[in-house]
Amino acid sequence: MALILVFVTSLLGAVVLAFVGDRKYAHEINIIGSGATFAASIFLAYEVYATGPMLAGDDFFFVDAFNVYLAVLTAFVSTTTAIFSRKYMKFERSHGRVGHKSMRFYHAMFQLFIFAMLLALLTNNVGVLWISMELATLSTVLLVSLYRTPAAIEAAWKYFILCGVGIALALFGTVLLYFAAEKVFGEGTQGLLWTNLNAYAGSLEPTVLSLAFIFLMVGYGTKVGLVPLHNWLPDAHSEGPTPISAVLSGLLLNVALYALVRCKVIVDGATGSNKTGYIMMAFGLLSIIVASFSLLRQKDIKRMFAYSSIEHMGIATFAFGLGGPVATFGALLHMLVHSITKSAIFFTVGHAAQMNSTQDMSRIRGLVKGNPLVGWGLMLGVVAIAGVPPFGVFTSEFLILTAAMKNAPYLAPVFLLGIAVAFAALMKRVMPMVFGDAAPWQGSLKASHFPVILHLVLILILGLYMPVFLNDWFHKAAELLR
Amino acid sequence: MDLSLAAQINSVLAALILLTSFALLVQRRIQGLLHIFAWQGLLLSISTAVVGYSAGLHHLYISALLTLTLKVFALPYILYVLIHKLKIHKEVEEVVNIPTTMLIGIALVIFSYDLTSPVRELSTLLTRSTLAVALSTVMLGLLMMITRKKAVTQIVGFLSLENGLFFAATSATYGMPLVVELGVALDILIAAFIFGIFFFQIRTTFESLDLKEMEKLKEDE
Amino acid sequence: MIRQYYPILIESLQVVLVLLGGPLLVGWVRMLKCWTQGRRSAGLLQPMRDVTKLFVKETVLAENASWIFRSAPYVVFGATLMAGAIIPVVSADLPLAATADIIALVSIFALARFFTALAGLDTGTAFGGMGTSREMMVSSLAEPAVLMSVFTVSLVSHSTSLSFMVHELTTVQFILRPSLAFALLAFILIAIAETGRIPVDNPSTHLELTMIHEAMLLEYSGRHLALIEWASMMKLFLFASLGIALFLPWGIAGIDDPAMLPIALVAIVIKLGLIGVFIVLVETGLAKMRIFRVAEFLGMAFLLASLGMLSYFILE
Amino acid sequence: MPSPFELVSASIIVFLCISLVSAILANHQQFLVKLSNALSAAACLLAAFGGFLTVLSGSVETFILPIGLPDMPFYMRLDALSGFFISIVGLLGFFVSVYSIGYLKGFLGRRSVAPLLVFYNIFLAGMLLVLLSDDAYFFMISWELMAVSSFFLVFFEDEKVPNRRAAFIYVLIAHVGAVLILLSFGIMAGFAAGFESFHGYTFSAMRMAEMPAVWASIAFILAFAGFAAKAGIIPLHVWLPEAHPAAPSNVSALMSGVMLKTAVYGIIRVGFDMMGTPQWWWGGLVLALGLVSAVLGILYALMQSDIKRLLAYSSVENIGIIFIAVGLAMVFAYMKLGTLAALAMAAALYHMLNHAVFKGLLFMGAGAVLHATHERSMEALGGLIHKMKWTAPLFLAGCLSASALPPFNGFVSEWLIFQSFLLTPALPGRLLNLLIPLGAAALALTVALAARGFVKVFGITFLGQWRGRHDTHVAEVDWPMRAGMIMAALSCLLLGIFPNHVIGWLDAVPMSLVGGGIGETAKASGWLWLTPVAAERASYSAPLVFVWLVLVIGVLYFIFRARGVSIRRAPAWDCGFEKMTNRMQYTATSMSMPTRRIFGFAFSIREAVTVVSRRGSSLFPEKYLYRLKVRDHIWNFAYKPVSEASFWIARRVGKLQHGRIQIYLLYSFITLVVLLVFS
Repeated sequence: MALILVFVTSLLGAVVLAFVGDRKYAHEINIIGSGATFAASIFLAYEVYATGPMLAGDDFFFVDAFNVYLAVLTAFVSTTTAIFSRKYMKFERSHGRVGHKSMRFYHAMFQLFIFAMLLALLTNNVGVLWISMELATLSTVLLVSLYRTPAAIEAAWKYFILCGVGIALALFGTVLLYFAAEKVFGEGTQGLLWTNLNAYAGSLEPTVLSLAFIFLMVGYGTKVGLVPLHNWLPDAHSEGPTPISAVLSGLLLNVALYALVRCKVIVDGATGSNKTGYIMMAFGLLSIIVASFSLLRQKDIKRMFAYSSIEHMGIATFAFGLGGPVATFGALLHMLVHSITKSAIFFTVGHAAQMNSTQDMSRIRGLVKGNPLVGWGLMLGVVAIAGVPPFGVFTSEFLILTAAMKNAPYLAPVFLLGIAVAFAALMKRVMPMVFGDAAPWQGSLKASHFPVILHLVLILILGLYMPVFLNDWFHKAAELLR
Repeated sequence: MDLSLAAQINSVLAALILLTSFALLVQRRIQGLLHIFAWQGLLLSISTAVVGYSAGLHHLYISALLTLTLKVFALPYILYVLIHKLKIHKEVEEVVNIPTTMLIGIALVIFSYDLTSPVRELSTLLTRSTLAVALSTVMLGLLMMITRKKAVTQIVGFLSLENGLFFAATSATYGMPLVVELGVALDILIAAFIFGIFFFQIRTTFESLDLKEMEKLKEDE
Repeated sequence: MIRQYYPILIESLQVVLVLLGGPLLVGWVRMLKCWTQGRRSAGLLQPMRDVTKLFVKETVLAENASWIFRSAPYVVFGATLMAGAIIPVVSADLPLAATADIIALVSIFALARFFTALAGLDTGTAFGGMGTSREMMVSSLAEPAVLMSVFTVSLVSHSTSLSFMVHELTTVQFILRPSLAFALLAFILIAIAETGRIPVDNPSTHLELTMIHEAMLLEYSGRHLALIEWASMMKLFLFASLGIALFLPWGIAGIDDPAMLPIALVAIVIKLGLIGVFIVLVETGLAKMRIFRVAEFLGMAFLLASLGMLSYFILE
Repeated sequence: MPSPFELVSASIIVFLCISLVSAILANHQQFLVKLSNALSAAACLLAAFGGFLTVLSGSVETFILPIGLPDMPFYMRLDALSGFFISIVGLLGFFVSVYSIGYLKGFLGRRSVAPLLVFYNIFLAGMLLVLLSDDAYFFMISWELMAVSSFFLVFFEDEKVPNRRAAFIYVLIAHVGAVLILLSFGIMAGFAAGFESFHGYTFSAMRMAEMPAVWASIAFILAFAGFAAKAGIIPLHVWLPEAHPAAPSNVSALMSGVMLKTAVYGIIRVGFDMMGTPQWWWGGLVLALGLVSAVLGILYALMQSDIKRLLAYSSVENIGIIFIAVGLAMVFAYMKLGTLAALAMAAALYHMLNHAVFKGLLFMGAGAVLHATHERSMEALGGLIHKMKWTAPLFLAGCLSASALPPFNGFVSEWLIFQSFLLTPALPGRLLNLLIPLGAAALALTVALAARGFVKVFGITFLGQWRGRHDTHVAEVDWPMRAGMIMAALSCLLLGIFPNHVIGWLDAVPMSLVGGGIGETAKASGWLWLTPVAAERASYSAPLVFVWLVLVIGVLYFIFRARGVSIRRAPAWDCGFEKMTNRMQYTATSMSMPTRRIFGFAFSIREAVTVVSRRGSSLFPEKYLYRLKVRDHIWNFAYKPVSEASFWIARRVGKLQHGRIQIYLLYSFITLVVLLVFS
């Protein structure tokens, strides 16, 4: 029931907004739509929490601890983003950076994007998972190029091509999956249902699956933004409108990683080895190192945080590769806290950029003087994302690092290096932006503080106290993924 | 007809598809590129139909039809129109010269044969040799995207890559379930529209479809 | 009766000894010097006369001198006198000796120096600052050296409290230890520096460029100067008797045998006399060093002392 | 009567509440300064009292706070060790909070003090939490809470770019250190319970854990590196001389006085408590690094002309001294010499207490000078003793303690350390045997140099004449500031005069850690005599020294008074020099010139004399400009290369983001092929 609602609301929202277009209550509708989705997802979560994993729509949907929390997260962040984008986009509109056609397009696509991600998360069909991933990409491509600046178009094009190719490879992987499954389940959809594949993973052909995993890894890995497949990510995040950057790096990366992990489970089940784990660890470490060093020399504020997203996805990937209850727990938690924190950061960054009418960090100064809440929001957000307690990101990094120290101590130094460099880079850049005297050209604006504060409070709570149900979910999910 | 014959036909088609994708690599004129691409689509749909007929799977006819409409008529047409609208001059420009590309391509084909050999051993299908072809088509498509300079040629490469996927989907396995088929087709259609829009945007902002224009976003030295 | 007052008696005897001994020793040294240079000496008591003269003279104070400047002489005198009450001169059995062991003793001298140095800076004159700066340089090298050399002795005698050290050294039969030799050598060098004698410093000069200790005292006069002068004389005496107590203690009366005292008195007088001779020989033989040679001189002392302790740990 | 734990936790809650209130009442500055500081002072007293009781009774209290991860709540534990440190924090916190009431007035009207108050209280709470926490996760949280709050305090005056730079270096090193500690916890937790569950993270589990020697050593090294970074041990000290001057003085007092001690706490906790008995070379390592920091620290201090920088470097020195004692204690503990270990440990603890008090006092004094003159560089100060009648003697008391002169407190602890050196028997390992005498030598040198340094500080700042160009109006600071300093100075004296009571009190700590104590032997021959092991070995009677000095001085003074010879004031004689100006005085730089000559090898010195001459003729120069730049080598040798290297790598990595889409596709392609080949 709730399941249906989740999809209906978002899809309906898309359709309605497509018609509403640029009317002045479009933003409110957008908020209401995502809010409704969020509410529905809460119901869904409640059902799952009450009754445990459930199959629905003749096995087309499968909801368990692993994806339901991601679904709730997606709905939640999209709602707060909608709230943020209300004031943000109004500002952009009034400054003539977007026309009314693009506004219509923006709102519709936003909802469609949410729909695609939810579908990807909740479906049980590996094929449909692929399709919705593709849909998510396509629906955001034109949002990235919304401003029609050369840079924006270039970024969008790269995003489109790279992710298109990546996704295509993922499809090949899926085909191979089906190819292997077919011999067990025979013709038809049965062979694509994750539940079946997981249940009978043992009887699938290992060679085919390990071949398939490589394609899936490269394919979905491109969307996760793992080095060296990451090159689309900084461009897309830095050139699109900020709400889109927020959902891209807050949500889409998570969903892609989710898809990857789902596939990993099957492949591991078939091969019975942890080769996939090693591959993921390698990608994770590479991403951490490259991203953190790239952070050092950034000039564009959104680009910098895009790199930080790569780094954190690397951490999560590494942790999934590491395996074991604690590490997996940490990885799941990390996906959660990273998307909450990172989206909060992007909110503040968006406002900061609007206040100084530039994304060039050297021209942003003394935010606390201009708008204390934005300034402190950015500072605390960065402190949080840099993995400083008592914020939630630290919790996951704590678990992952300690687990790494036990299972792969020789890798811990590399990890440490990455974290240290990233920390240094972020702090070095952010302190002058937030503190010091305000820049003369700094304007004032009506910033939407609510989402930022909400996210920061959440992340703080998650650092100090974890609700029991969340804990259970993570444990269940960790069980599932071992 | 009996299975062996179907298998023979199928492997012949596979060979032809491989040939076409090589042809795409060597083709210098964009017009020709489009024609070859259309041919490839045609071959693809035929092989799908054959597999469907021989294995008696009727939903494969639908996907064959889809392929026909999309890959043989729709997409080439769209591209053709775009090329004319945007007055793209005819020559294809490549980063790596043709012979080298050819050699790399051949190497790739060998590589993918070697790669799929274990799979072929265990495949019980009449179409087992085709998996290698599909894989090499994918690889060649990717190669084409890497070695060409124009947005259009990249798209063509991308589409032929997708052809490879289709080929794998239909002939290596007896086609994916219909839902997936449809979904994939839909995605491709959307993609087609999007790159259509893109061509215009790029054209209006950069006055050309040359990818050299789009190398601004990078880490400054 | 005597028994129960014995500690007090011996202590007061000691204090009196130190108070008088200082000027006398200095007088003796000056006498010897005059003789060696073929001059008529002013007699053994001249230093004492100087001090008393200064006491009755009027005191002139620099305008911007603060209470630091005025209190310094008292602190210096008090500290030195306390040292005098601690170092066993004639008898190892000093009740107050336990107040401060040898480490504390060194830092009591340091306390005195600290205040002298501040006094040098207080008036804000160029020479005062110069004196302070140089004095602190000397002390910052001399203090560790003296600590090291006494450490060696205390390692040998398993104690840092002076009276026990003396007791230990006098009771156990004598064996020649390399560590002690090093320590003694170092100690002599340092004692010269600490008491501001040639070749490190020249107490009888007021030549701006060479003086160290005197430079800090330039502004003093009257009773303040008297106290400081007297204190520095006592210091010479004390270092001499410290050296005696540590390196040639034979003759010092052990724990409660008053009968030994007369002999001890004679012994100490002879020893001090000899030391005086030694000083004079050195001072007439050598010229004063350049200020930065002093650093090397003291560095060598420090090195020797450390070698002493090392050789104790490694060889013995 | 609430239990000590309740007292301490109550104070923590109060701190957190204050910081909240300060955030809310941000626009009632006047009122806020008084209220919040008064409250924090009270809370500090609570905490100090709680800690005091704990050590006194040697009791152990544990508590589990049911938050954090459901499987991993916050464990808390209050034992003698943490009690001792808590009482230090509370004590100094009390002085400083009282002081702050006056000090913060200086900011009113210029800028909002709300952030300072907020983070100040979080900082205090964080330190207490560090000392209370009993599991890895909670420890890390409190540790970073402390670090980050102090980071915000350091650049409270955020317009000044140097402050931001200082804060950046500080937070960076702090964070890296924290991660190192975390890794060491990771090892210990791994051996405690593996990673099938979260139960390995509690310290109690880690105590139980059986570790192979290699891993134990790795864990210790990691933890040591992390804590040393916080303690400011050379070569990890670079943040310290930057951060302490940048921070407001009341904060630098706390940072230098107690925050550094939490690092020592960590090392003792890990080395003695969680690891069981330390291995001998750990002790050697700690000892050696302690020596290096002590000597170099004081040498660098001597070179400074900025009061607060000088004090900061002197903190490096004192931490070094503390490490020396801790290292000795480790060695003795390894050799199962209970009493000696207890002696060294007691010395370390005592010196921490002393350093907390006198360094706090000194920073408060520096703050007072800053507050009165707005001048931090000694070159422009001088003669303040005439204008700041209270601050000067109080600061002098601090200087006397810092340069280890009897009867003040600094002396007692350093005396104890010397004793433990002299009592050292033959040790395992030739290296250690060499290290002991060298250590003694280095320590002696350090003490002497320290005295030299503090003569400089006091002499140049307070004595002589005003060195500034124009004589600014300088007024004595107000009563709250004086009160804070007076209390600190008094405790300097008392801690110096009654060592037996202090040692008897803190004896519970060594008792609980190394299974030995010196409380009994120390006061074996009465409260008057401090005899660490036996009267025959060594004895010191601070009360007598004090009484004697007072007596002699008093007697002489009154004799002269009675004789009533007049004192005449006259211009300074100075060998008959005339026209003395304040520019003729020795400056901080010239004071330290001999040391610069002697120990030149330890610094990178750049001297330059430029002749400014009229009409180009160099014959009649108008004036000589002398420029001197003294820096410690460490920065150039250790840190610059690292940062340059990382930027070099960053440039290389940047080339990945090449801009050409074909290249990107090529990456994907190659990745794919590579993976296919290697599987």
